[in-house]
Amino acid sequence: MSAKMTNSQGVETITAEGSSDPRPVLMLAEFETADLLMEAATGVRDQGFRLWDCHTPYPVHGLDQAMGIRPTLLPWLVFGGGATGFTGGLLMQAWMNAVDYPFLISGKPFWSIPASIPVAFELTILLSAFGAFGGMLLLNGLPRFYRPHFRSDRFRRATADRFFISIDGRDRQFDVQANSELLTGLGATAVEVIEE
Amino acid sequence: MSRDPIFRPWMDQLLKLVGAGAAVTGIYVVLMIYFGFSPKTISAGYMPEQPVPYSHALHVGELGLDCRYCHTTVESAGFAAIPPTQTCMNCHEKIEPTSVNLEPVRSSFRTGLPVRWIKVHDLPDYVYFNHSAHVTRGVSCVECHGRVDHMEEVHQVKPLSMGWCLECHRDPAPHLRPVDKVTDLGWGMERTEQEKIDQGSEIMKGLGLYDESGHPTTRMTLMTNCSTCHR
Amino acid sequence: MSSIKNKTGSKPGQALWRSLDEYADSPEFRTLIEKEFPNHAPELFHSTSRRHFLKVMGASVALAGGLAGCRWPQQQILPHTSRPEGRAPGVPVSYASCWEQQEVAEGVLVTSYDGRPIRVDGNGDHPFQSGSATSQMQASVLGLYDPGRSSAPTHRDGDHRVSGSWEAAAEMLAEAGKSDKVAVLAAPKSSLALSMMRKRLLRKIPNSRWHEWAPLHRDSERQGTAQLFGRPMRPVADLSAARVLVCLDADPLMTHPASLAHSSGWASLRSSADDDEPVLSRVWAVESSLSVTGGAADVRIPARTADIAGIAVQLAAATGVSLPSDIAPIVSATQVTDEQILQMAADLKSHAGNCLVMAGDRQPPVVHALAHAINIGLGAVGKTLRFAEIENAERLAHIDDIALLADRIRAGEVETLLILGANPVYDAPAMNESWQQLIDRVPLSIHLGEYEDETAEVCDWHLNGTHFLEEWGDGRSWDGTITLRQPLIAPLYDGRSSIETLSILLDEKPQSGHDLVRSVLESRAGSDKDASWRSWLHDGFIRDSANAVDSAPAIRGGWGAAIESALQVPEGDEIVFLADHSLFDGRYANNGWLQELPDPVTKIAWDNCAQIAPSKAASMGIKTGDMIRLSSGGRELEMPAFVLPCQNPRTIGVSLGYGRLLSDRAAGRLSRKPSLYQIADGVGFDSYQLRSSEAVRAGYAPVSVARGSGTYQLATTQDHNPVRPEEFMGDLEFNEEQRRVGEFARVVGAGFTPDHQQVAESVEDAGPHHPDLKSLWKEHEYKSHRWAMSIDLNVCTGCSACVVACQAENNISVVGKDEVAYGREMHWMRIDRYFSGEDVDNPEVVHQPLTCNQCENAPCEQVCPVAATVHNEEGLNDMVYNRCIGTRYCSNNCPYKVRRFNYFNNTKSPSVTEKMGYNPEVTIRSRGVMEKCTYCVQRINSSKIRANNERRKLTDGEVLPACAQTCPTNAITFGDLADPESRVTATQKSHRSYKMLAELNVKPRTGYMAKLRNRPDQDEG
Amino acid sequence: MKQLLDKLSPIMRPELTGNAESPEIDNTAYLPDARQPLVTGENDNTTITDKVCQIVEQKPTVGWWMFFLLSLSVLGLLGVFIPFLIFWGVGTWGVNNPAGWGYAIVNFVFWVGIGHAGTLISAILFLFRQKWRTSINRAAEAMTIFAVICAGMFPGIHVGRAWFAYWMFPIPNQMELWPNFRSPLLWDVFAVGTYFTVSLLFWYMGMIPDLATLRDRAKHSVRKVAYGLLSLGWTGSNRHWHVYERAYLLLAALATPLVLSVHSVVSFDFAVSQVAGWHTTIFPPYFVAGAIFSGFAMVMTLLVPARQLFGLKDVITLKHLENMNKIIMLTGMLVGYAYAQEFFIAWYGGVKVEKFAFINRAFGQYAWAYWIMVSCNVLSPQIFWFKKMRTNITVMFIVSIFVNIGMWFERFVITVTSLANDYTPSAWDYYSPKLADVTILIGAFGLFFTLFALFCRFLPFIAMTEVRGVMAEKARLKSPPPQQGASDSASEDSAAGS
Repeated sequence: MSAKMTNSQGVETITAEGSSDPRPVLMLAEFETADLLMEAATGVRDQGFRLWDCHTPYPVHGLDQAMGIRPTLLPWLVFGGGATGFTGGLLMQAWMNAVDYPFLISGKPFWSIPASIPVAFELTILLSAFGAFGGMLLLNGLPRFYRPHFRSDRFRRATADRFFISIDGRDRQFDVQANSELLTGLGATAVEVIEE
Repeated sequence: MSRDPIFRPWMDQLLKLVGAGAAVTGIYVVLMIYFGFSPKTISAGYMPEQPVPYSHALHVGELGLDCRYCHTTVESAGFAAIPPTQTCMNCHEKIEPTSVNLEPVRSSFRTGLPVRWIKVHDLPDYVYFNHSAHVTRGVSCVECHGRVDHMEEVHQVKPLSMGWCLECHRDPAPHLRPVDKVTDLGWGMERTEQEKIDQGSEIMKGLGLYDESGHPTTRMTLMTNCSTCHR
Repeated sequence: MSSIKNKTGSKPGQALWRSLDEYADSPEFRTLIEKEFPNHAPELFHSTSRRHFLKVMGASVALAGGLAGCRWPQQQILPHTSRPEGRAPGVPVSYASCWEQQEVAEGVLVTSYDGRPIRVDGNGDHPFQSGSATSQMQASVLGLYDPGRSSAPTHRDGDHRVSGSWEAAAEMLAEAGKSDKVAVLAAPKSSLALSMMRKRLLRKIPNSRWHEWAPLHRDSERQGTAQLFGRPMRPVADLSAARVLVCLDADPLMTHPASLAHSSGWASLRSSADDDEPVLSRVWAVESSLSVTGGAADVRIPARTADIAGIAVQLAAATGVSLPSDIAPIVSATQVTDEQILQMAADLKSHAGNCLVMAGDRQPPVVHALAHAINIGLGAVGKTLRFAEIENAERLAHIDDIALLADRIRAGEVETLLILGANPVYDAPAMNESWQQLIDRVPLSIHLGEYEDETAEVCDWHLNGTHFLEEWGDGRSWDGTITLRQPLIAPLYDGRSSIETLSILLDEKPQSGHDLVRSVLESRAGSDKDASWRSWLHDGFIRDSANAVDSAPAIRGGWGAAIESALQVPEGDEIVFLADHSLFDGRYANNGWLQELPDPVTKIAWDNCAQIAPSKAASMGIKTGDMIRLSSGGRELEMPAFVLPCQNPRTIGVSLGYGRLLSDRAAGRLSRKPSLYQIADGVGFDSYQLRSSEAVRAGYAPVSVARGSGTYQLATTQDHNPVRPEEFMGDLEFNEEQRRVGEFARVVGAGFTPDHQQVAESVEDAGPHHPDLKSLWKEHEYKSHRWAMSIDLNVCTGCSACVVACQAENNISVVGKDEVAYGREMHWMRIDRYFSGEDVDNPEVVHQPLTCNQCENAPCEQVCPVAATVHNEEGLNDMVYNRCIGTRYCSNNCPYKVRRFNYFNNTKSPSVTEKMGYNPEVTIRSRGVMEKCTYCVQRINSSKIRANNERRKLTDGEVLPACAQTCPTNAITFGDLADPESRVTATQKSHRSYKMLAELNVKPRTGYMAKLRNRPDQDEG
Repeated sequence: MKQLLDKLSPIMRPELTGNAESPEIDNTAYLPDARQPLVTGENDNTTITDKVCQIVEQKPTVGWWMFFLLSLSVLGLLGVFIPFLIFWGVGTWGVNNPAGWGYAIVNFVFWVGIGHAGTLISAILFLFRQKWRTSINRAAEAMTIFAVICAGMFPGIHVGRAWFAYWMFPIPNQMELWPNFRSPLLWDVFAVGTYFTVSLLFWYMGMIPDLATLRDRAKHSVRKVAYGLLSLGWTGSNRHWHVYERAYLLLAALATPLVLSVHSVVSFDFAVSQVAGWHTTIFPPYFVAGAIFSGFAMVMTLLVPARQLFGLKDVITLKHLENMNKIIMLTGMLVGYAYAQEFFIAWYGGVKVEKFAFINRAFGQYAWAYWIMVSCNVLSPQIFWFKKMRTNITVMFIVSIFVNIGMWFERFVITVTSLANDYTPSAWDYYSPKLADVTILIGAFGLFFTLFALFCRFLPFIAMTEVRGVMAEKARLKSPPPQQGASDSASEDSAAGS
C-alpha cells in the first residue's frame, strides 16, 4: 500500500511504500472533457516540455497536432515486412520446386510465376501484418506492465471517461510547484504527483 | 487517491526473462528434434548383436576374402545373399572345428535349421534397392556399407536416409569406380576429390549417364524419379 | 509362424522353410509403411555420427539415447543351410504345371518367389494354348493360400467332429481297402494317373464301382457326337479359320473348357481386319442369356434355350442337311424370324469351309448332332473343326451315373463310399431323398477335398486334399495333349492328393504322387527315361501326345431319330442354370478375388441373381434388387432380380455356385479355423435347389416367376444404382451416358471386308469435335522410353482375366461386398460394360477395359499438395504410396476415375498364408493412401535393370504388364513409343486407334482401337 | 421471436444499471439535414463503458450457462467422432469413388465463408469510413476467428493420413522433399493460415484499449492480472494512440485484399481442377460474394439475440441491423447472378459435358439440394426490399438462418453433384453421408458457439473505444451543420472514427 498526503494547492502526492528517498517521478492532471485537454495540451506544448503525454479513453482527433507529435516510421516497418514476404515467398517456391528437387508435374514448366502468386501474396500480407503489429509494440515500448500512472486511482478512468496529462519527473522543466499551478491554470480538475 | 498497481517494476524485468527463457527452450527443442531424429543419430551406428560373432575384419581385412565369396548373388540379383551355412562349413569343417563361437553354425549344418542373422542395413519396405543395379555400374560396397573390412562387428555407417541416397543419385560421378574395383573397399582412398570426379565422369559416359560433352542425359534425371526406388 | 513350420513338415518343407519365415517377418515390417520414419532433418554438420552428435549436444545424451533406441522392429535373415542349385534369393523362377477344370487341363507357368508360388500364367509353349490365362487360373494362387482350406483330417465322433491325423486316416483307409462293396464318387478328371488308380481299384476290389459327378459337364456333346458317329468324339474347333461362326447357346470364348484356345484363335482372325487385305469374321449368337460370346457377337439373337433345337433344325434344313423327311420344322414359338435364320444359313454357305456351328452344353444331344451335321455338310471338318477320339467312351452320363449310385446305396450295395473332390450334397439334385440322407445310409463315408464343405459335413471322415500347386499329377488338354503337374510348394496343411489317397487305400506300401505319375507315363518315355521325364517337367507337357483325330468320321444313319422329341418343348417361361463366370460351379466360392471380380455381364460382385429381361421385368413391375420367387417342378427359391438387357424375355438366367455353407454350423462341431475365413459363407443364393435331374438332362426347366418379398442389395461396380436405364437414371443421365459411350467406346459397323479409310473416318467422327489442342508453354520432351498401351476393343470380350491378373500382380486388396456396394472397390483395372441401341431387350454390348491412362499432362499431379504423384522421364504417372497423405484430390481430378483409395486398412491382419501370396515386388498399401495402375512399373524396372546389367537394350515385348500378359485375346498391347518398330507404336498409329477424352488435352498414353461390328446390313453387294 | 427474447431477457440478462431496458428506437429514417445517431438513448462514455463492461463483470446468468453447456455438449460430438475417424480411417465417412470429397470439404468452405464477414466489416468498412461498423465489428471479428478455427479443423482431419498432414508445410526433412506449390490445396494452407493469423492480430490489437478498461475496472485479482497481462500495460497515452492508429489502419489495409484473396484461393480448389462444374473462371468473385453473404448472415444470427440479451439495443441499433440486411440482400443477388451466369456459360460455352453437369445439378439426382440452395440464397433475401421487413427483428433473424442453410447447401451442391456424375458414366455413383459426417458437421457448430459463449463472457463484446469516438462526434454534431458540411465533417471526423 502506498502512502498519500495532500499539500496546500490541493495537489495530492502519492508515494510508493518502501522507497528510501521518495522523489516525484510523475505528475498527473485530470480533465473533464477532450476539448479542455486539447487546450491544456497546447499550453503544455508551448511551455516546451519534452517528456510529457496525454491519456485519453479514445484517440482524440487533433490531439496529435496539439501535442506536436511527429509522424511515426511504422509504415516503413510494414513495407519491410511485405517486401521480405514477397521476395522470400517467390524465392522459396522457385528453389524448392524448380531447383532443389524439380518434379515433372502435369507436363507443366518447373517454374512459372502464375502458380507462385498465391503463396507469395499470402506471405507478403502475413509478414506485413507482423510488421504492423510488432512495429506498434516496438515503437510504443509495449508490453510494459508497470507504470507510475497505475499508482493513481483517478487514473483508472483514463481508459473510461476522463482525460489526463502526465509530466515525467525526468523532464528538465519538471517542478511540482510550478507545473501543478500551470496545469490547474489550464483547467485541470485535479493534479497528482507520484513519488518513488 | 492511490491504488496498488497490479505489477511491480521488477515484474517487468522478470517477465522479460521468462520470455527470453521460453524462446531459448523453444530453439533448443527444435534443434533436438532436428538432429535427435535425424537418421544420422537414429540409424548410423546401429550395431545389433549377431548369433555368431563373425568378424569381417578378420575374414576380409586380414585373410582377404572377396565380398563375392559369400555374397554370391550381389552382381546378379537384387539381394546380396547372406551365405548358406554350407559356405561357412567349406572352411570351418577343418578350421576351428571346435570353436565355441562357431557352434551355432555347426548346429545349423547338422539340423538344417538356418542361422538367424540380424539384418543391419534395413531399408523401409517401400524402398526397392537392387544390389546388382549398383554394383555392376561401379558403385562400391564401401559407398553404403563403409569399411566393412575393418569391422569386427558389422554396423551401419551411413544414415541410409532418402536424402543420403539422393546425394549420390543426383551426382554419382564421385562415387563411381571401375567395376573390377567394386569389392576392393580400400581402393582409391588416396584420390583427390577432383580425381574422383574426373574418373567418375568417364564411367558416367560409359554408362550413358553423361553424353560425350559430359552433360547429364535423361537417364540421369531418371535416377531421381520416384518410381526408380518406390513402387 | 511356428504353426506353419509344423504344417509344412520337415523334409519337403526345407526349401521353402527359409522363405516362409523371412516372409513372415516382413509383413510386420510392411505395416511400417504406416509408421514410416520420424521427420528426419538433413545433415547440418557433415559426418555427424551418433558420437559426434552427442558431443554437440552434450545435454541431451539421455534423450538422444532414447531416440537411438526407438528403431523399427528387427528383421531376421534366415539363409539356406545349403542353397539349391540356381536359386538366388529374391529372384522369381517359373515352373510349368497344369490346372484343370471341366475334365480339361490347361498348361500353366507358375512364378515362384523364394519358394512361394505367387502367379499363375498360361504356358505359351503348350501346343494347344497361348501364354494367356483365365481369371480362374489367375486366382487359383489365392486359393492355395486360402486360410479357409481344411487343415487336417476330421472324423465324426457321435454328433461331433474331431480333428484327427493322417496316420489315423491312413489306417482307416487301409481298412476300408480290405472291404469289398466300395464305391467311389469322383469329380471327373482327365488325369491318366487317376484312371490308372481307378482301374487298379476296380481290379483289386471285386464289388467296387467308380461313379463320376460334376454339376457342369459336356455330356450332351458326347451323346450328340455319339448319335452322329456311333461313338462319342470331341470336336476340337479352330476359330482362327472360322470366318462365320454360329453359336447355338454356346459360349466358346468364356465358359467352354477350351476358351483360351478359342479366344486367341477368334482374336487372331478378328485382327486380320487390319491387314492389307482386310478380313472381318462374323459371329452369330443365338442364346437365351447374355454370354461373353454373345456380347462379342456381331449379331445376337435372343431365343429360349428350349426353342434353339427348333432353330437348329431350320438352320440345318436351310444349309442342306438331309433330315428325316417327316420333320416339319416348327419355330413359331420363337421370336426368331425365318429371315434371320436364312441369313445365317446364307452366311454359312457363302463361307463354306471357313464356317463353324457350335452348340452349347445346355442344348440337347440332337442339337450337337445337327450342328456337326451342318459342319460336315459345309466342309468345315479339317479346316475349322476336327474330331478327336476320347477315353472311357463307355462312361455313363453324369446324371445317370449318380442316379445309379443313389440306387446302389439304397439297395445297400455300398459299404464304403469314397468321395474324391465331388460335393453332391451341395450340387447334385436330390434322388427322391437328399444326398445327406443317402450318404448317411452308407456305413463308412469318406470325403477327400480342399475344403471341409457341405459333403464333408455329413461324411464319417473328411480328409484334407491338396491344392493343384501342392501335388503331383497330370491331365489332358482339350485336344488330349498330356500335361504334367508338379508341386510348387510342399502341402501347406499336409494334405494328400486323390491318387495318393487311393494308393493308401490300395497298396501295402503307399506310393508318392511323384512315383505314381511317373509310373503311368513311363511307357511314353524314350530310351533315356530320366531325360525325357526332366524335359516333360521342364516343358510341362508331352509333345505329340494329343488324341488321335478322325479326319472323316462317318455319319451313322438314323441319327435324326431324336429330333422329333427334341422339338416337343413346353410353352411358357424357362429357367436356365449358368456356369458362373467367376465361381464356375461353386468350387471357387471361397476365393476372395473371384468373389469380388465383377461378373463380365452383370458387373455384380459377391452375389448371383436372377437375370430377367427389361420388358419382362417392366410387365411384372419388377426392379433390379426386388426379390422374386422362382418355382420350378415343385422346388422354390427366392432370389433378387437383376434386370439385364439382352436377356430373353421368356428366360430367367440364374448362375450356379453361390449360397455355400462352409462354416461351422453343425452343433458342437470343433472349429479349427475362425469362420471369418469362410468368406463364401452365405454369399448369394443356392440355385442348385431349383435344379432337378430333369433340368440337368434338359438344360433348362419350366419356371413360374412371381414377386417375392422385399428387396436385396446387389453390389455392382458399374451403374451403382439399379441397372435398367430408365430406373437408375432419368432420361437426362441415360441420354448423356449414351452420348458419351459413343465417344469412349467407339464402334464402327463394317462388312466382311472393311474399308480402312472409311473406318478411320467413322472413328474420327465418333469423337467429340473440339478446337485443336495447343499448349501455352513449351511441352516436356521425353528422350528416354515412352511407355504406352493400346487396347483393342474389337477383340476384348470383357472376360476380366486382366482384372484378376492385375490384382494378383499388384497385391490389390479385397474389400468385401459392403464396400463394393459403397463404390470403394480397389481394382486398378475395371471393364466398363455398355449397352447401346434402341431395343432394350437386345441392345449391342461393348466392353471397355479402363485403367490409368498415364496422361502426359496428368490432371491428378498438379493438385497433389505433397507431390505424391508425379511424372517420370519415361512418361509414367508415378504414384508414391509412402508420400501420399490421402487428400483424394487427385482422384477427383481424374477424368477417368481410375484412382483407388484405401478408405480402411484393407491389409490389417492377413493370415500367415495370405501373406505368403503377396508379390514382394510391390508395396502393400496402408490405409489412407491412394493407389492406381502403374503399367506394372515393377516389371519395367526389373527388366531395365536386367538389360542394363547385361549392357543391352530392352527388346519389344520384353516388358509386359500383367494384364497384357494374361489377355486371352491379346487385346492389350504394351511397349515403347520411342521404338518405331514396336507393336504399340504400330497399334497407336492404326486407323482404328483413338484416345479417350483426348479433348481434355491430358494426352493419355493409353490408346484404344475402335470395335468393328460386322452387322448383316453392312454386307457389301 | 422478438417477444420471445423479451420474455427471456429477465433471466438471460445480468441486472444492468442505467437505461438497460431501453426500448427499440428506430434510427433508420433518413434525415435530410442531419445524420441519425449511431448510438441511441441518453448515452455518454460512462454509460457505454458500464453497459459493455458489465456483460463481462456480472456473474454469468442462467441463460449464459444454458447456452454454454449446450454448445459444450454438442462440441463433445467432435471429441468422440474425430478420434473414431482417425482410428478407423476416412471410410467412416460417406466419401467414395467418384465422390472423393464430401462433408469435410463442404464444411471447410462453409466455415471459411462465415469467417469473412468479421474482417470484412472491420477492415473494408473501416477503410470506407463506415462508422456504423464500430458497434458490431468486435463480435464479427471474434466470429471470424472462431469460424476459421472450425474451418481449419477440416482439411486436417479429411486427409487419409492426418498424422502426415504436416507434409503440406515446407519443413526441411530427411527426404529432401518439398510440397508441390502448384497445388491449390497448398495455396489454401497458406491463405487460410495467413488469414487466421492476421485476423487474430487485428482482433487482438483492436481489443487492447478495451482490455485496459476492463483491467482498470477489475475487482478480482485474477482478472486484474489476466487483463493486466492482456492489455500489455496500455495507458491510453496519446503518443501510443498515434502509432496504434496508424498500425490499425495499415492492418485494415492489409486485411482487405487478404479477405478477398482467401476465398478466391479456396475457390481455386475447385476452379483449378478440371471437373465439369468446378472448372469455372467465375468462381473467385462468386465465392467471395457468397462468403460475405453467409458471413453477414451469421453475424446477424449471432447479434440479434446478443444485443437483446446483453441490453445493447442502443449500441447495436436498428440502423446497424438494417445496413447489414441491405448488404445481405445485395450479396444474395450477386450469388444469384453467379448461379445464373454458370448456366449461361455452360450453354454458351458449348462443352457438352459441362452443359450436362449444370442441367444435372438442377434436375439430376441432387436436384433437391440445388433448389434448397436457390430458394434460401436467392429468394429469401428478396424480402428485404421492404423496409418494414428489413427492420423487423424476427424476419431478419429467420432470413439469416435461411441464408446459413442455403450457403451450406451451395457448397454441397458444388462439391458433390459435380463429382458424383463426372466424365465417365461407368463410375457415376450417389454420395450419401454416414453418421460420422453428420455428427462432425454438428460438432463444428458446438465448437463455434462454445468459443463464442466464452468470448461474450470474458472479452469486451463491443469496441468501446471506437464507440466513444463515434459518440464524441455525435456530441459535436448536436447542432445541425450546413448542408454540404455534412460530408466534410464526415471526412474530417473519420480519423477519430476508430
